[in-house]
Amino acid sequence: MDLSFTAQELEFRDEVRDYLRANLPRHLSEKNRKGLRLDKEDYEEWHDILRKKGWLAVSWPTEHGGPGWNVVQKYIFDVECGLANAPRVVPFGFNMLGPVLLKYGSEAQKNYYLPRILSGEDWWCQGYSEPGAGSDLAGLRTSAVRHDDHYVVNGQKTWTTLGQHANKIFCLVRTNPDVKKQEGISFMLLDMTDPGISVNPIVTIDGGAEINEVFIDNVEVPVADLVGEENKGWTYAKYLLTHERTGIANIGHATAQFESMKRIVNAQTRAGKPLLDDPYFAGRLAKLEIELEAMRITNLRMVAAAAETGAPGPESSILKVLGAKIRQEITDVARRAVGPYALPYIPEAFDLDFDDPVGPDDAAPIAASYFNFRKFSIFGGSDEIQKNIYAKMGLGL
Amino acid sequence: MDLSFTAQELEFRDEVRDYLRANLPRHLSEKNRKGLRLDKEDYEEWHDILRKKGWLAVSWPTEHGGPGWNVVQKYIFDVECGLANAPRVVPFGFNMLGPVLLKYGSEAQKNYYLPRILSGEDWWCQGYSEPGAGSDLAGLRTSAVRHDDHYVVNGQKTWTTLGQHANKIFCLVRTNPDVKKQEGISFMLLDMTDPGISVNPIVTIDGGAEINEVFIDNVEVPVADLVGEENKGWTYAKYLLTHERTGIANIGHATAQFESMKRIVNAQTRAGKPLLDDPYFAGRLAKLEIELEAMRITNLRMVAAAAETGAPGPESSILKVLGAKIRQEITDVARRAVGPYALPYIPEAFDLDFDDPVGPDDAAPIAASYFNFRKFSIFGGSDEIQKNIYAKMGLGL
Amino acid sequence: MNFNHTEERRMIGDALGSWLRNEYDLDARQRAMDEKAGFSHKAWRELGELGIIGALVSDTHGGFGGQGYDIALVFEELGRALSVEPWLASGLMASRILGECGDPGGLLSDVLSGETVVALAHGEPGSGYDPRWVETTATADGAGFRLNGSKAVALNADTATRLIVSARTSGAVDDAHGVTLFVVDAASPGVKVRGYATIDGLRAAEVELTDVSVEASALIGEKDGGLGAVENALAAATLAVCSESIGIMEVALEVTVEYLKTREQFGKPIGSFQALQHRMVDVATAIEQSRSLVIKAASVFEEEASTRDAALSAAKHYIGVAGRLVGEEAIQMHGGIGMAKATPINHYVKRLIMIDHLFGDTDYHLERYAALSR
Amino acid sequence: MNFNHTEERRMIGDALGSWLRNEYDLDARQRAMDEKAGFSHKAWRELGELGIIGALVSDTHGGFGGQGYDIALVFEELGRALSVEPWLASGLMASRILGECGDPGGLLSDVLSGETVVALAHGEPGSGYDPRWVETTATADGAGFRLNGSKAVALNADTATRLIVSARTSGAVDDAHGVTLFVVDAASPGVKVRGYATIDGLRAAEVELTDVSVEASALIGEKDGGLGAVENALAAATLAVCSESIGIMEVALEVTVEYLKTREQFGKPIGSFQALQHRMVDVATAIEQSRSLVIKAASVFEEEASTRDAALSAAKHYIGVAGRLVGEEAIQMHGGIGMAKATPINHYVKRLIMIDHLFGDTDYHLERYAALSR
Repeated sequence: MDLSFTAQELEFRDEVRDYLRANLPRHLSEKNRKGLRLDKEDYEEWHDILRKKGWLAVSWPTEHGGPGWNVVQKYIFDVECGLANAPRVVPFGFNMLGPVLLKYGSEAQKNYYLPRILSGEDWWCQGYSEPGAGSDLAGLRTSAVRHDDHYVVNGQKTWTTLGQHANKIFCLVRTNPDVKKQEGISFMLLDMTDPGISVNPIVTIDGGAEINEVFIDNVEVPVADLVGEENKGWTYAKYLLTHERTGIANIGHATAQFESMKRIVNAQTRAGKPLLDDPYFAGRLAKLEIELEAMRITNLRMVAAAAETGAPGPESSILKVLGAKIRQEITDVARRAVGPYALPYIPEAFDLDFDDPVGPDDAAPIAASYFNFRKFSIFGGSDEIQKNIYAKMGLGL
Repeated sequence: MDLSFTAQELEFRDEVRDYLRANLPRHLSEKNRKGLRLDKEDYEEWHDILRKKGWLAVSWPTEHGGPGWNVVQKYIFDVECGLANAPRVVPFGFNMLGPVLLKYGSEAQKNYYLPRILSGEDWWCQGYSEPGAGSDLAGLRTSAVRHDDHYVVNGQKTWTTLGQHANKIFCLVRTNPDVKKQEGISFMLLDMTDPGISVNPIVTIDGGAEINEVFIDNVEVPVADLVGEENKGWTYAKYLLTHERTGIANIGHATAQFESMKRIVNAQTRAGKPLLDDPYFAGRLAKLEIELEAMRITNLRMVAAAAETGAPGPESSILKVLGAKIRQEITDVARRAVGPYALPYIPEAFDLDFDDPVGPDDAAPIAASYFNFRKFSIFGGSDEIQKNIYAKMGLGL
Repeated sequence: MNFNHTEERRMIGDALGSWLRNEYDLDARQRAMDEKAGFSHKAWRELGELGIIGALVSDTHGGFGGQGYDIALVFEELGRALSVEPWLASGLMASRILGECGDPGGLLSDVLSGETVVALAHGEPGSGYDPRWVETTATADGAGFRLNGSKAVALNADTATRLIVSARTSGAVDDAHGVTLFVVDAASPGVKVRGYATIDGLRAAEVELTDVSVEASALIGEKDGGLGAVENALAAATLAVCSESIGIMEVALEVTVEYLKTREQFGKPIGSFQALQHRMVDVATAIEQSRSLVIKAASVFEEEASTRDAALSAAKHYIGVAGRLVGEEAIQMHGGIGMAKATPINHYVKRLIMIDHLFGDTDYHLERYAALSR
Repeated sequence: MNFNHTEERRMIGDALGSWLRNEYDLDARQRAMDEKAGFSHKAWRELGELGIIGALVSDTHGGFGGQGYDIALVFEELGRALSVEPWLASGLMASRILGECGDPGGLLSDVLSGETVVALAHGEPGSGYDPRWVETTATADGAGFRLNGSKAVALNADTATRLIVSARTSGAVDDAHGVTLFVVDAASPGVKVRGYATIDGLRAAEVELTDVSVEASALIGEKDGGLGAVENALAAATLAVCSESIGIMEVALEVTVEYLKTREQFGKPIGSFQALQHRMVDVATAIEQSRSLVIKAASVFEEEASTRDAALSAAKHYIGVAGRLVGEEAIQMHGGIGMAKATPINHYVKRLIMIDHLFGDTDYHLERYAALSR
């Protein structure tokens, strides 16, 4: 039993760490550390930096421009990026569509799309959820009807994260309405610049607008943009959802977020006494730190198992739930820490160069983050769906 | 809005209080206060005392020997008995079968059985649950087959509380196996002295033995001992279970139990400091006291509503769950309070005259109570069943 | 024993309830928030005319109510509508302080009619939730005083024409004795007010006081003896937000149950899934228990401060926990749609959670309860 | 990174596991409990011969293991079988103290073989969970000492032939310095041992010491410097019961899941009800997290005391909470049958819950963790 990384792995970690220290722009890490919002330029700047280093499409094989890392390396990279408050790589092209094309795409699709993902020429978003198909993803209704060499697609997608920046969307669509719902779904690639596609932002509870509704009105999709076989889309969708689940708990980001929160907590006094002298508050913080450390080890155990067996088991569902809960709890403790100063909502304070804060440093986005982070237990398979999965796959119920 | 009782009600409360002060034997209240076990003589002694006063069968009308109280009076009596650490009246005859006979029994049954319940000549127990029919009570299999003027009953009942003291058992039995399960059940009165009935104690997690299995082997039951109509037993069973639910949270006993626990807590020091100086412990105690007070008001609200409308609504399910939880939590705080002294298990310490305790006063039964009290969320309709009911009846889900 | 309000109170509640239902849906609320003041002066005056503000103050102090049950009744209705008008700041706290301490400027009747908005500027950047912690000083200056200090997150202080400012005239920074109250014109030299929206739809402000001169007549109540009136006002406000939470939680429950009944996934209403059912029962239970504690707190509101405050702390602590449960479950059960600002539930949840940050959070009140109940 | 035990440890674990599976079912356990000692001397000696006790002590101290991972591995297996033998008292705490402090009486080899049972008598009626609180005194008496005081809930002290007694030779009642350890013959005049069963199946005793004379040679370790060895032994015991809890919780999960699959109500296995499914996932999650914290605590067990103790407190706190969840849910899901002593689950739950009462409960360890991690 040995919880530490091997010398080789530690060397790799140090390489990543050094690289991030030298190359991660401070204005990006500061935005993340403070919980501020990133814009399109921020993401692209970070993508450009990683691309130069060859670390952008981490799960791709070397022949397509990936670094060829193993499970542990990918995990270490994830964690280090999180700890360094690096922006996340927008996953839709690099970590979702890419692996699907690599496994199920035609040679033509791979040759055309993968380089465009890597170069940033195409910015992809995900067309999975629909207004009527959330947890019941397979209940989707967007239809694709074949006409000669193309499909005509009609429907609506929703919760499309960062869809406002995308020029491409991969969609699950119904190609056969007459069979069991999972068996009539296909996986297609659509062009967002098509006049039949319109995007509406959804303003969220925290006042942010990074998710969208996407309306699809008579959009023609060439048969060449069908991925794999018609009506086999559910298989590809599931592959996408369970791919690379070792990073699902976001331990690096959670740890960085915890450290940011702790910094805020440490700076608070109430009526002349350090906040941490309040035993209830100290207890809250300690509990969370313990839960976080437990999750870190639980995640390592899963990575070690995946490194041995090649694929993470059903415990990735547990980690999804834990990861969401812990990140939510961190925002909860943070909002408590600043007391009445959780109340002010000053939109300009979400900009990095805002220099006239109300209340304690970094207090401005705290309440908004608390509300925004509710999404972690909803998106990517809600807690309820994860528990259904684990009850079945993990416990055999 | 007025949370206090009327002058009349207060007068009644004082009457009950004075009566209990003068007539409740100290050895009985001490057993209850300390959480010790009551034997048959203890119950009968208390029954005798209440019988003399006319307060034994509190839900019966005056013509059958009840006191003729209204909802509020019955509630006050319940609470005061609990606060005084009086033994509970063994409910099976007085508060369960009695009301069923009053509503559904034949004149002959009323005339024969009610006096015998009241006099103590018959000690009843309840034959509802079966090994295969717990939460799914209607799934019971004990069969009763009609032969001329009698039924022949075969089967097994379980979780029969205090069945070892009883000479009578009322049972739900299946008289028609060919219809929807609720529609083939009858309600019958069996004689425990019949040689076909045998009783086995079930030793419980705390080492106690107040519940039993009851085996029924070819017992002949005269048709005269069928209550109401054949195959209508489910209606009577439900009536019994929902009757007099205003006392379901046991607020009086819970409050007395809380006070006993608080007395123990107040006496504890750890490493020279009062236990209550520990903020975590003080917080636990405060939370529980708040929850208890909330439940008291919630219960009063239900009593007031029942007094207006004649019957408690579905919120009695909430009170059942709350009452169980709070009584369990009290034992949990108590076990924490005595620290390592929760461990000793000295069977003699369950006797009132045991005078050589280990550790703090009254510590002996604490851990056993903690385990024993797990039953509160299981018996009488488990938490899960109550939540199913409230989801349907209270929330319309 | 009777859990019905008196006839008179029911009439107030009905009047308020039907006005809000007719005039104050979430769109109207948004328009109110979009006004410069962050609330609707028109609504405020209309509700003043209806007597609702007056119901929050006793008849000896110029109103015609002001008891615990009055506050509970009014704020529960306000919670259901998420009214953003200056109820807490002006309608409740300022009016009760003016009523209790005397009202030399003759402000109270205009406050109760909704004509004038007065705000309480008491909490400070360093005070947390401790009402005794007052660093702001008032030093004698001829016949009057000179005020210096900072006040934090003062509700509606950006719109109020007058501020009730607490300042230390003697004692250590956390002494109960030595706090004095002044009525300060918000336009006085040296008063700097920085207003902002709060995340739950209200307005508040940071108030900087730099050598602000006030005359002796600005002092209200007794010199050095002002804290009691502030604590009384905070007690009223605590009861108010607890009651407001009840209204909010009831709506959250209703809306969520309705959603569970209508939203279908996997071919059936999601409300038919047992895991969600049981969690909704827990939510409903927490609301019933919360309501009971608020009834209790209202019932002892006129008793001595230690009794009153123990009951208030019990309620506020419990609602801090219950509010979080109810709010978070409401969003989780709504799923993605619950995250959208256009979905009504999110406004309710934001207010519900942020009430934990007003007048002492759940930890503060648990600690206070434990101390008061020992 | 590797979460597999070494080959050597796996062999120990397999030997212990298969011995327990073959020789020690719950009936055998009950028979052991029914013996006068409250455990099976035979089993104890056999396991001693198998080397399992020796695995708990380092080679420099007479054993051949004794690291955090050794303790974790052995006690997880013991937890699965609910072994009632004197593992904590004699096998772990006494043996490690003798190893650390020196073993003038030459007891250790007999302790490790299972021939002799030695118990630690350290905790006192007034100490709660604080290891520093020692009221028992040892006063110089010629070349030896005279001991006076009371020791509380000393595991297996009713059977032990020798007791390791801590007593204060200097300092205030809660000083770290000034505690001295003595090996005391249980049959010495003035030693009164009152043994009793514990609710979770073990044995313990109250020990009264009245003018108990011991020779100078009875002192082990350094005069005034004995607390460190006690704290080290308690650290080992804390890791042990955390690991034992993991074994117990795993069994509780397995047994409960199995019950959920087979028990039918309403015409289907109750494990098909979503509310129970989701709760079982919470249970499983709590177990996974507990296991992770125990691995962590084992991994830093040889590091400096503050690092070791922070990790132990994290684990013990968390397991106090998780154990309660797992235990209470296991009974609740079993329904009535879970209340019956004849149902295996109840023995597991009793032990699991009572572990919270050994070596510091969940509150104690949260507080200690918060203090150590600041």
